[in-house]
Amino acid sequence: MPLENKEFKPKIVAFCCNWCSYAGADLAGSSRLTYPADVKIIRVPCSCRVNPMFILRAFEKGADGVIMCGCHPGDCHYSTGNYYARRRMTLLFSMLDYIGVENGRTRVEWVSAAEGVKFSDTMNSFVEKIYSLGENVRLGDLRCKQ
Amino acid sequence: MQRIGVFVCHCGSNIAATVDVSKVAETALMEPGVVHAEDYQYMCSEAGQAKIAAAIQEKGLTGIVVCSCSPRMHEATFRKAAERAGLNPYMVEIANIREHCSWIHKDMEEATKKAVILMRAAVAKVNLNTPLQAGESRVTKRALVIGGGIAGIQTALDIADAGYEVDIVEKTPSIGGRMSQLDKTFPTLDCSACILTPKMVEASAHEKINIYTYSEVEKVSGFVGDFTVDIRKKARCVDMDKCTGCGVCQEKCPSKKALSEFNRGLNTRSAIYTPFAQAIPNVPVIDREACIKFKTGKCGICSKVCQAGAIDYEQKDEIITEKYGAIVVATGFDTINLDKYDEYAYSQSKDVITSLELERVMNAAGPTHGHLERLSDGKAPKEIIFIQCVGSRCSDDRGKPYCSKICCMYTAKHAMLIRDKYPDVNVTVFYIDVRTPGKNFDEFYRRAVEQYGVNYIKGQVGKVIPQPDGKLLVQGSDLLDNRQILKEADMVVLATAIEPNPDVRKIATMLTASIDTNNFLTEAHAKLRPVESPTAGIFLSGVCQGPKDIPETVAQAGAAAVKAIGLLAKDKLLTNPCTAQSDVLLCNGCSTCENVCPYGAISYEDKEVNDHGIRETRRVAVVNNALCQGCGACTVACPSGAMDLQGFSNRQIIAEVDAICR
Amino acid sequence: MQAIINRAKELLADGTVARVLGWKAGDLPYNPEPAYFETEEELKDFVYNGFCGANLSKYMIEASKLEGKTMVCLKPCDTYSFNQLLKEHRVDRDKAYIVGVGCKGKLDIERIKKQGIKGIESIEGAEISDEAETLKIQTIYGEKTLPYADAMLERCHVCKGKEHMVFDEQIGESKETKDAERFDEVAKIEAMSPEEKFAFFQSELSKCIRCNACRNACPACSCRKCVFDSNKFDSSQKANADSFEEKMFHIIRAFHVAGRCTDCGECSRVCPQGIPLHLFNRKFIKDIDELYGEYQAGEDTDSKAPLTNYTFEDAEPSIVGKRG
Amino acid sequence: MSSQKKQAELIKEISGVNPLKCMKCGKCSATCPSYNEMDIKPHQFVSYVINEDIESLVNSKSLWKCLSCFACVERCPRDVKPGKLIDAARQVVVRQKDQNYLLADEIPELIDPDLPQQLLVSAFRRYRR
Amino acid sequence: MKYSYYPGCTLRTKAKDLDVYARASAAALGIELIEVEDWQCCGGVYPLGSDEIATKLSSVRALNAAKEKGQDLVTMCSACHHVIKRVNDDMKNVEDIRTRANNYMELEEPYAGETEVLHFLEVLRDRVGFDELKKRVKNPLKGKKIGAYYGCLLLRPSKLLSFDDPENPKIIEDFIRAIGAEPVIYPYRNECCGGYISLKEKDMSKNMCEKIMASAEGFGAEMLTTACPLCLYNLNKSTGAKLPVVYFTELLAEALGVKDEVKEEVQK
Repeated sequence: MPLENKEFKPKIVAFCCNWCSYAGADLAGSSRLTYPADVKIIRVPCSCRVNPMFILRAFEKGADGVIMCGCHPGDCHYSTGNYYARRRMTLLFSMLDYIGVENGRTRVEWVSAAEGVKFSDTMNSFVEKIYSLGENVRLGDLRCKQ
Repeated sequence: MQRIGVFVCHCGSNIAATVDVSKVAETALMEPGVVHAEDYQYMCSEAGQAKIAAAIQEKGLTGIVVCSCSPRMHEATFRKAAERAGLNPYMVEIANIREHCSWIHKDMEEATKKAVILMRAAVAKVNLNTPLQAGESRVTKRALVIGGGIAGIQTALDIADAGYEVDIVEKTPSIGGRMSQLDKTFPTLDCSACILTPKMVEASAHEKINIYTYSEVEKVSGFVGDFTVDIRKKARCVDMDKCTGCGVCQEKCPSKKALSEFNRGLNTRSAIYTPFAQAIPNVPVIDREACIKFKTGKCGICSKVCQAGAIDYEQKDEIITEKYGAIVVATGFDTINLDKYDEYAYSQSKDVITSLELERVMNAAGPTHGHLERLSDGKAPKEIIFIQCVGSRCSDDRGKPYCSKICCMYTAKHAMLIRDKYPDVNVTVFYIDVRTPGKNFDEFYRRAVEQYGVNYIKGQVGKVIPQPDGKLLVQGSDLLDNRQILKEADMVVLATAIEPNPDVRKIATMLTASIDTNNFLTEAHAKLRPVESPTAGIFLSGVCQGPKDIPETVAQAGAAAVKAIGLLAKDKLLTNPCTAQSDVLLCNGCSTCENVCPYGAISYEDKEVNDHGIRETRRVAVVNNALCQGCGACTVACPSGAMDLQGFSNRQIIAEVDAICR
Repeated sequence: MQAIINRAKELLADGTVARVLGWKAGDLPYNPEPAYFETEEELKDFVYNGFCGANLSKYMIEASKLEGKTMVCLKPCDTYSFNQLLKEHRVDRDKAYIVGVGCKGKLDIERIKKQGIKGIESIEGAEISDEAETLKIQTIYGEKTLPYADAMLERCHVCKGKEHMVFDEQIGESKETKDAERFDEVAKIEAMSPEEKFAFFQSELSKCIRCNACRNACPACSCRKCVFDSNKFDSSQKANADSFEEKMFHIIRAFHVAGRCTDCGECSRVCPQGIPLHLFNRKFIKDIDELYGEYQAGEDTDSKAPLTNYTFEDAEPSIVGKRG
Repeated sequence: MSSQKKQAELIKEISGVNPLKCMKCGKCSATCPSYNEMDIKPHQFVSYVINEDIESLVNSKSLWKCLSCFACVERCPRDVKPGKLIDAARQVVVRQKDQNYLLADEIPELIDPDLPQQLLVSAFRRYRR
Repeated sequence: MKYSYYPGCTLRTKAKDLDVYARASAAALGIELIEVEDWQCCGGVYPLGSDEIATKLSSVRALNAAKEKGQDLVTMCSACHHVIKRVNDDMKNVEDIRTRANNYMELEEPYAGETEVLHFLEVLRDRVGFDELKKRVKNPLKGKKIGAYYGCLLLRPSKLLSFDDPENPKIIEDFIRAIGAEPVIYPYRNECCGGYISLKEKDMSKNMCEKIMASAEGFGAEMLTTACPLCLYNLNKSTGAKLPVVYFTELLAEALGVKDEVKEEVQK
């Protein structure tokens, strides 16, 4: 089937820390705050568990956007995890931007367990952004010979 | 290869109404490793758990995936069920197809597709799970209560009565908290001090309770069952052991201009002071900012008059380090700052006061000795207007978006007390809604209207206009009569919104307890675990968790105590086996992981290794599993991938990623 | 060069060191290679000239496991790498006798060839003691000359300085050869449109043959076993041309050395395909400098590395989009 | 969409206000200096927009009594800003042809020697297209 | 200190005094007010409709002119200040308005709210400093009891104007203190004078101004001061208490001892 006939359904991976953001996502759920089904959440203990390799792997396997959510800075369950995560992700995103990957495809948001609304708002805006960017070809394509 | 069973829960119609559960189960059978799949009405029910157990035994399952609600709800349930059936509990994974799927999506096809993907990710993960054994850690049989108000006192008493040691840390010079500042309490109009003081005395006399007043928590480390806390005992400059509480020093102190915190700054106190007569301990402190001796070096009168020789100007802050098994936060509240609400003229007129200030005015030990009078000129007011919801229910950035919950009732109380004691004083209340859920609460409010003739006007006040003659012109709405009212008053009382004690942010950070956008501590579950923080071993008592009145606070304080007792009663705790592990053959010994570990759980040892025949001694990382809390910071810092996290291994997470992106 | 050899002989003779780590002449005038010398006799092959670009720090990981001390010749920029390895406990300071050797910029044979100089027979002026500003190159087509600076490695144009960060003794004078700004190339790419950036890196990375030369030469890539060779991330599916490592290798390699890379430039120097790999590392260095304060890996052995450190006020990742 | 509904949407769009945030506390009406001159009171204005009764609003005297003094906007605890709704309704009216509240002919008799230009230009902006 | 200066229409005619005294005082304080070339009337009221562009352009022109000179833009009249400050906020923060306004303007470099808009009172408070002003005063207006009349336009909406506390402002009181007089604080100083309503509903405005006057008088004010020509006009029409109303710049000029120098110019 030719590609252009297919409706674009993005694949979006969300890494959520167990203590804040995953709970925030649960709260969004129990408050019935909708966001698109394109988002699939992976539970990690802390945002500092998210290895850049996971994010690159997702892109390489066809993800169109990857978002990472953690506790607000200062509120990390493990005290400092999100501070490390913040630096790691800042540098990684900057590198992706540097090699020409649209920086809207990656995002970090701090969402607390009490912020169900923020969780769904974040996901809605992220998905909207990914729709506007369309399919991710660049990260899957970097090594292909021209 | 694993033998995996997949169990899809309908959760009644919660899941089944939007997700085609049987299709999820059918699709599961096509996944690698899956040898069994079924769906059922309520997997968490006894019958559901029995199905899981039966499948484990009959099909010889080595891992299971339950597609159901959030793992934060029932992961523990299913792990226990698996364990009972002989499966290692860590061979269980949950696909959250309720909170993350059926509840947020409307389209059945779409939701089913997503549920299938979530199931696949869980199956892919469980394929790589390995059985884990929880370790054990000891429980220090001592509790810390932060805050010595009614919530903290009640929690401490309940824990102590169960036979455990409790320390109370209170920031101010005395326990008692906000309740000690109140005059009367609703809905029975008991004198606040009369019911609180006995509790304070009981706490201070209890052999299991140790009270640190004028002290603050400075540092917290460790984890559930084994917290280590540094407490800063601020220098009182008065020897607690020598002081007899005679009060002569306070009488003779020449510096009497400091504003009384206890009386909300409405009058003054001496530089050496006990905040109020019934203070516990009845030992004064020296306010260094106000003390002439500290400011100029001259004076020393208190020391001269003290027969016990208790005054010690050289006293230094002291740090006490203590271990605790459980920590209860009971930090309470304060009223919000009214700087941004000057349409009510709070900063412009002394006769515009907050309700808490009115408590002090009405109290016999207060600045007016209990006489209702204007603070500007001491005259008896004839007309008092109460304004409700000052700063509460405000979604702009001036106030608080929540209802402070206690104001409707205490305003009715104030109105009633004033009308009772001063029948010639007219009382008007401007309200938006009168909220009186609670036993005997609405009856109480109606009594204020019907029996005491308090004039309730539905509508907010727009502006309080001080008049040249000292009166206050109140311009408000009467929404029922649809008119704008201009009414003169002698006093205006503002039902000021309450907010968590500002220190709570700092404390929450130390405890790694989560906090919401309004600085209230978050409970582990809004309905089912209302007195526990999501951080194990931390419990919540009183207003630090949300606005509440005294009966509710006391009830919650008891509940928090029970939870803490439940923890302290255990000799050992099972530890989380999802900890980091270092592969000696891959470890470079570079110390990068050690640098990011927040628990000091990683150390380095020279170890004899056999790397494919090469025997050598290498410097390698070793994780102390009792200290590791499983955050995973080290796993990402490690460039070689030697450090991995059990239960959330690199390969497991990558398998999930792959399954989702497939 | 002779001074180094003389000193090496002395140190071997008095037993201070058990071996010498330096360079020996290759089969061509421009390809000396790292070598150990254990006797006075062997030292006759020792060379040190403008083509001795190889950073010997990394060899000290293995040398640290050998009996006795090793005399190692380190150029100023190599000492940063040595310090970094020291900080990561990968080399043993007590096993190294560091001779800080002088440097006046190292030469890049590929650059010489690119300027149309073919059939090289010998090169004059690459000697370290030679003050000459030009290289005299004898080729089968006759003699050619080239200004020394035009033949230098990229890294020498952005030289970190002539100071050795760590040494036991110094032999020879060094010269600061910096005549360009370190981050100019990175800034140029940053200013491109996403399409141009992507096209640039796609065309560069398409050349990669995954020979691992960069990884082998890099002093920061010192893992006993690279993640790309272990099964820890399911990332080593060699046969699969479409596999993870093929696409992400260079990004991840750069990330793994971020905050540890001293910008020694070995990766680009050794790449047989001429991929400017240092542009990845230098991007991270630039970001780190801008976001978290200037940091030079290997300058010391006790500061906290940027990625194992934080401040409460660190920039949010969204700054990437905002910087434009 | 009925024309009333359309106009209600227009008013919400022009004002940027979500009237559903209103909790009916009446603080706007308690604040308004023109309250007694108004037939539809500020807090009622919000309900009228919610109920899409725009016809009553555009015929109301209140449109021309509001001073745009922003006191209600400043004090509204719910960020509803009734003053902005009133102004938007006024815009809806004056943008319709021949609906100017101030006619050029009436000006000469309204002015006096001290009257500042500012007053005229302000009134023109508020009352006319 | 050099500033771009936007006088506004009324300061050229009925409110010459506001302008002339301001310039004289500024000169005395070493502040250079450079009039924006070819400025156009701000329109008097901020166009609330979020879909209106044309009515905002005159403000944008003045703002851009200041930007091109690299100067802050100083206003004198409350209404101009209100309008220009709010339009500037739109240009900075409302993408739609910024894009459309720039499309109209066709500037070489689009304008995006770069200019800082300062009311002259803010210049006195934040740049000169009231303590410094106090030192420069030659004729302290000792014994004068002056009520500040703020009105609406300088204060509200406070989030955008961030001029002072909207319910209990003190900038003019501090100013009054700095020039040696005694401020009289009265609760109606931030209530509306009726504004443009006075064109068609003279009685409404009169009522409001009477309340203001009565309140000020009740608290002991002998005169009122304001920064707005329309407020001054309305207050002067009040039929109740009749306190004199003067522009704050006149008081300033007097205190700085430059009033007499320019008196004639005012009367021209």
